[in-house]
Amino acid sequence: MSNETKPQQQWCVVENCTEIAEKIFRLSFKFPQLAAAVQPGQFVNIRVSETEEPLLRRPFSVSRVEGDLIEIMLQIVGSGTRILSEKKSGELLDVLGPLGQPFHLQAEFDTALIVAGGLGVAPFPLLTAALMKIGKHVETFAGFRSAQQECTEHLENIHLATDDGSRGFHGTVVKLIEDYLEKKSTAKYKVFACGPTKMLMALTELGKRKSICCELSLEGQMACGVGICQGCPVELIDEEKKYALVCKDGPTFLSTEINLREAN
Amino acid sequence: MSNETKPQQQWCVVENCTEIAEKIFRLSFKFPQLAAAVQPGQFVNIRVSETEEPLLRRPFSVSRVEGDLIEIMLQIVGSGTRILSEKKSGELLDVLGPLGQPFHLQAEFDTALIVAGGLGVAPFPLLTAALMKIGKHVETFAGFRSAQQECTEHLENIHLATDDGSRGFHGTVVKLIEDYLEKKSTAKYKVFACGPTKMLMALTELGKRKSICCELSLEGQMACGVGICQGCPVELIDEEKKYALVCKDGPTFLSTEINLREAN
Amino acid sequence: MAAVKTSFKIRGVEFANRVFVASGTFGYGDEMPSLVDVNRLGGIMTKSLSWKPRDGNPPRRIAETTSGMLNSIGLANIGVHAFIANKLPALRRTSTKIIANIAASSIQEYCDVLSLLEQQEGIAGYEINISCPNVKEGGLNFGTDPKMTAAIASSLRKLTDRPLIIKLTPNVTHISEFARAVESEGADAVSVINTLIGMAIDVKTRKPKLSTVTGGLSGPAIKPIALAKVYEVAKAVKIPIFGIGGIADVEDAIEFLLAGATAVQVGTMNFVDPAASTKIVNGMERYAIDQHMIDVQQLVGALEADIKFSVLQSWL
Amino acid sequence: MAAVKTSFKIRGVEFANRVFVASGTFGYGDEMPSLVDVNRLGGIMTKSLSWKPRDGNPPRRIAETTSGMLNSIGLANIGVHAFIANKLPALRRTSTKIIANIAASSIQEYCDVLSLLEQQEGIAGYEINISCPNVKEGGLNFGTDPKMTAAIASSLRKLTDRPLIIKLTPNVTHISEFARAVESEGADAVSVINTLIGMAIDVKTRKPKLSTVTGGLSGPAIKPIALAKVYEVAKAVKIPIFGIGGIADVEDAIEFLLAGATAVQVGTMNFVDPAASTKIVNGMERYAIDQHMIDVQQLVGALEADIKFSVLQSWL
Ligand SMILES: Cc1cc2nc3c(=O)[nH]c(=O)nc-3n(C[C@H](O)[C@H](O)[C@H](O)COP(=O)(O)OP(=O)(O)OC[C@H]3O[C@@H](n4cnc5c(N)ncnc54)[C@H](O)[C@@H]3O)c2cc1C
Ligand SMILES: Cc1cc2nc3c(=O)[nH]c(=O)nc-3n(C[C@H](O)[C@H](O)[C@H](O)COP(=O)(O)OP(=O)(O)OC[C@H]3O[C@@H](n4cnc5c(N)ncnc54)[C@H](O)[C@@H]3O)c2cc1C
Ligand SMILES: Cc1cc2nc3c(=O)[nH]c(=O)nc-3n(C[C@H](O)[C@H](O)[C@H](O)COP(=O)(O)O)c2cc1C
Ligand SMILES: Cc1cc2nc3c(=O)[nH]c(=O)nc-3n(C[C@H](O)[C@H](O)[C@H](O)COP(=O)(O)O)c2cc1C
Ligand code: FES
Ligand code: FES
Repeated sequence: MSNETKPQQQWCVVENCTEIAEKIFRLSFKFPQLAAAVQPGQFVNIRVSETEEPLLRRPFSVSRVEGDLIEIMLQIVGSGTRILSEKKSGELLDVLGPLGQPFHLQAEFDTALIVAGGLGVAPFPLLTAALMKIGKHVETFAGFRSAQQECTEHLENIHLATDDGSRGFHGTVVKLIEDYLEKKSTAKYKVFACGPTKMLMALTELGKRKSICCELSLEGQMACGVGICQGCPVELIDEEKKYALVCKDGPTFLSTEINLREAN
Repeated sequence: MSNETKPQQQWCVVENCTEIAEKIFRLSFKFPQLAAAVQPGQFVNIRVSETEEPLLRRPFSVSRVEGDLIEIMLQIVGSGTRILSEKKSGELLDVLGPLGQPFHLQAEFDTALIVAGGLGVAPFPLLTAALMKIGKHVETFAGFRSAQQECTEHLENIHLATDDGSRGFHGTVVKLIEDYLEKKSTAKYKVFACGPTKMLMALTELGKRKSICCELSLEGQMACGVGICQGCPVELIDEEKKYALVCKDGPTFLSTEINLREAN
Repeated sequence: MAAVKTSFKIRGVEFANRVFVASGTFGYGDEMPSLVDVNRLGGIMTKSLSWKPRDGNPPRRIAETTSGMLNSIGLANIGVHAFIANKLPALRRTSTKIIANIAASSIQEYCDVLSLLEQQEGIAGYEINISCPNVKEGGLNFGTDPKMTAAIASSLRKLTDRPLIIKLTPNVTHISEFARAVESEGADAVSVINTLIGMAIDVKTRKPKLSTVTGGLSGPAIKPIALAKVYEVAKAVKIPIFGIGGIADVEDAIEFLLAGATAVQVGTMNFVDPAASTKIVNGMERYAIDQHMIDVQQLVGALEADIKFSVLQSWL
Repeated sequence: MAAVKTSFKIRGVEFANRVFVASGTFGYGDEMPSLVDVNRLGGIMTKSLSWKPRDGNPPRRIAETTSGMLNSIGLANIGVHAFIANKLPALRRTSTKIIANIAASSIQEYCDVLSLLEQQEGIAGYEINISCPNVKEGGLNFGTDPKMTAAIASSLRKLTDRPLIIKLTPNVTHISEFARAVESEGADAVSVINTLIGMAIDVKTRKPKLSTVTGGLSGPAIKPIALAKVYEVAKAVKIPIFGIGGIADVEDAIEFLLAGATAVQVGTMNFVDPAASTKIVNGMERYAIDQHMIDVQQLVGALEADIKFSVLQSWL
């Protein structure tokens, strides 16, 4: 858990903001220092409004890097994401990053199983690129409510699931990967997952049952995003220290380190 | 003081928003019922943001009517006017109007002396058109801080003053009209004025001295804009009732009715 | 829509639904008809009525603050006599229940205003604004003194059999103490909350923005505080609570019901969106139907909280 | 810039300027260096320190509200021993003054923590967080009881000659009563205000957003309330006041000075804009120069109000 690059606050020029699926947008902006330093799994904290409502910054995973450009994916769920989705090319954005601990790529595995629930796909284009670079095999399991929300660009070997069966497997992405693991068994796996807490809890169970290392990226209410406010605890299994901070010690955690609860 | 048309709340499509002078914008939107009913001196109350900051609606004089379109002029002075100035063609605007009592055009005068301080010009294009229609002569005295703020389209017989002398008369608009009144004297005048409270106080003095009827349009903090909250008092000279409400009994008042104070 | 019960009763008086408009934010109920269908409301709290008309405070009376506003209207009102003569006749013709809100500067004045209204038809009940200076006690606020608060409730209780609602001020350490005091004096309900004391300064002129220096803060900014006060009161008394403070939409209104309010009042947001209250009426019915309820009452106090109230004021 | 005096003293200790960062919003002063030039600040109030480390409350600890936020961190902190061992050495190397903020659940614990810090170099003074449950009194909040508040001030005064600042809670009827109590026990200053009790509910789950049901409200939403509290305290005591509550920019800070604060603390806005506090440092100097001042002190209490304080709580 060490993150060498100190976060910076910067006004960034919006390059582009496009709707890529229902209420899902790809937003890119220029932030060279971040583009040079960011690692897969890290996030940025963005101020969405110059007024004081909404007040707090909004955290988003860095989804891709293209030259000097940082790309995030965002889904409209409330007023902050709505305002962000309306940003136009050329507008300025107050961005803080890179934040948090990246995924750990150096562990002993040959095949990465990426599991994404909904906009949980966001960090995985960047992770996929990094994994491929170090020669890992990648299989991606992506679940969406329905085909309208599908956004799986820049991912590898995609297995799709939808809640309503409108595309791919009809059911949860956890069931999908469970079925996958039934069939094959020679590879050495590591799971990288991001999505709703319930999905992460189910994967934790699965990882335990199958003895597969799972690294989870958590979401949860934040205020500062930099480890100052103590606002984003996740319970540790370790007896010594009761809580870790999602923003500073995470958002990536091994499923075996933490006691996920619905309140996370 | 009677206003026959009941105010309506309507979502209006923005037609256009253009900067016409330094930090001064002309914003037009479609509101057919208002276009048909509004009288010179009346105003609209606009919600600038879908979030709750800024919270209150912002009042603006109706500046012109073009078919179904309502035109307002606005100057950026704070966050509300800044947000409004960024509206783009096609966006929706929550507008309430028509509000307030119009200027009284039927009084005994042949020459209207319009006096505007800064964005106090806003209501006068509409008033000028109405005055011309009923055959009145119009002379317009418009004062600005400097030439950069000049915005005098759709006005008649303009006498310009600037505080810094960058265009027209170097000094206040009150001095300008005072000089004008020195010269001529056969016409039967009525003054229509809108601008900073200090200017209106000076005109009140002038009107008293010269026995010219002055009708003033006041500005001042409002909450509801419809006479409900009692938030916008102006002191009456009349002994019986201490205060009138700027939003409902005004914004137009005869200078002889009211006791203007700097707090207005 | 499917049938869901939206009505409720206080002291035998039935209100069509749980969405009211707050005193001072809707005039006397007759000014907004072109903008709001008042017949859709659960009820209207009138502007506070005093015995004599009141001019109110000098300008400025209003200042906008972040997501809120300050007011020091000074209870400008036409007085109870003019209300009866000029406003009540028209109000009787609406189907909405009218609650007369009363303000006064002595217990006697409270009693006089209420007694006069007692003789009138068309008034469904009373809401008593106790955030008023007691002239006998050098202007000390009635509402911050539990004894005076109880005395007002008990004096008025003797004079009426109509619903008596006491509107509490949030500017006290333990609002539940005040709620308990009026409950035991026979009040039928409490309104929670009136405005919070606040202030704003114009840094250019160095003067307070309001002529009275401080004023009452309202609007969305205060909603979390109001909600905590309603929750505190709900734990302390059995009588119904009108939840008030920053309510802007149906979610806000439901938060208040869950925290223990029987009904809500929409205040400042009437200025921002005249349709706010009727939208909430519709939204509340829709929410209840979506949640398969048969009576909106099922929401009242239905908060699922798993910890004890005692940690409330601790270790913030 | 022309020379304008920005510094001021409390009990002989000189602070470079009047802009501080509030306890709990800046960690222990060592976490933000890449984002904020801490040496530009008047001082840093540390996270509240207790005798033993505290884990804090279970999630969720934070909820966003309109222009504000609720927190129920539960005073998670590393404890005074770890602070001394791991944080203080680095802090001593900054030129900014460090004020140790202390929280406790008994008077004895307050005394123990302060006594331990007394033996350390590099601490400019103490700020005492009294918004804490008194375990001896069943968890009743120290800060809402004037006697307990006075007792804390008097006990600590005996133990230190460093500046002693008592941080008052706004959740009381008359905050000035508490300010007077600590002034007469020898406190050197008061901090006004800590957070207001507030609450938010998730209408989908029907659960409180915070694990502790209620929490402390902070941010721009509370600024008008904080300003009124500072004004009330300034009328009541002569000791300096640290004005706190929703300060976002230099205008806000100046409002607090005009209302009577000697200095200000920036809290929640540090999360929103890490540069907020240093921008205010620069802006305050600029404002003083523009107003042809020689000392920022000229702003303190310089409100031009023409009416008497006595109408403060009246006729909202
Ligand atoms: C480390 C991290 C990475 C994230 N990456 C992405 C991403 O790449 N793409 C994406 O679309 N979303 C991402 N999220 C979630 C995203 O931050 C929220 O959807 C967003 O903050 C919602 O803001 P809102 O104003 O639209 O919603 P509202 O519900 O109105 O927000 C209210 C408050 O709750 C907080 N909040 C609501 N939902 C979440 C959530 N799921 N996680 C954290 N805070 C929340 C908001 O920040 C805000 O403070 C991420 C969250 C975290 C913590
Ligand atoms: C009847 C009437 C007609 C007006 N017509 C025009 C017009 O045609 N063009 C134009 O540019 N301006 C007009 N104004 C002034 C305009 O309403 C304000 O400039 C605007 O409200 C400022 O909002 P803000 O958020 O940008 O400024 P801020 O200073 O941030 O506003 C803070 C608060 O003060 C209020 N406020 C600030 N200045 C004024 C003011 N001068 N009058 C009333 N309230 C104010 C705002 O409404 C808001 O509630 C009119 C005002 C009134 C009362
Ligand atoms: C302009 C204004 C005038 C008010 N006048 C009264 C009043 O006369 N009597 C009263 O009991 N409350 C009065 N109130 C308080 C409101 O009824 C309500 O309790 C308070 O504003 C909080 O609700 P809100 O946040 O929804 O506005 C007034 C509030 C405002 C904003
Ligand atoms: C997340 C958070 C943690 C806080 N922790 C403490 C604390 O440990 N001790 C304390 O005295 N005040 C604490 N406070 C209160 C602040 O110091 C400050 O008094 C309050 O937030 C109001 O100021 P603001 O509106 O600028 O945030 C905390 C506030 C927040 C938001
Ligand atoms: S969000 Fe502040 S510590 Fe994590
Ligand atoms: S603004 Fe409400 S009465 Fe005039």
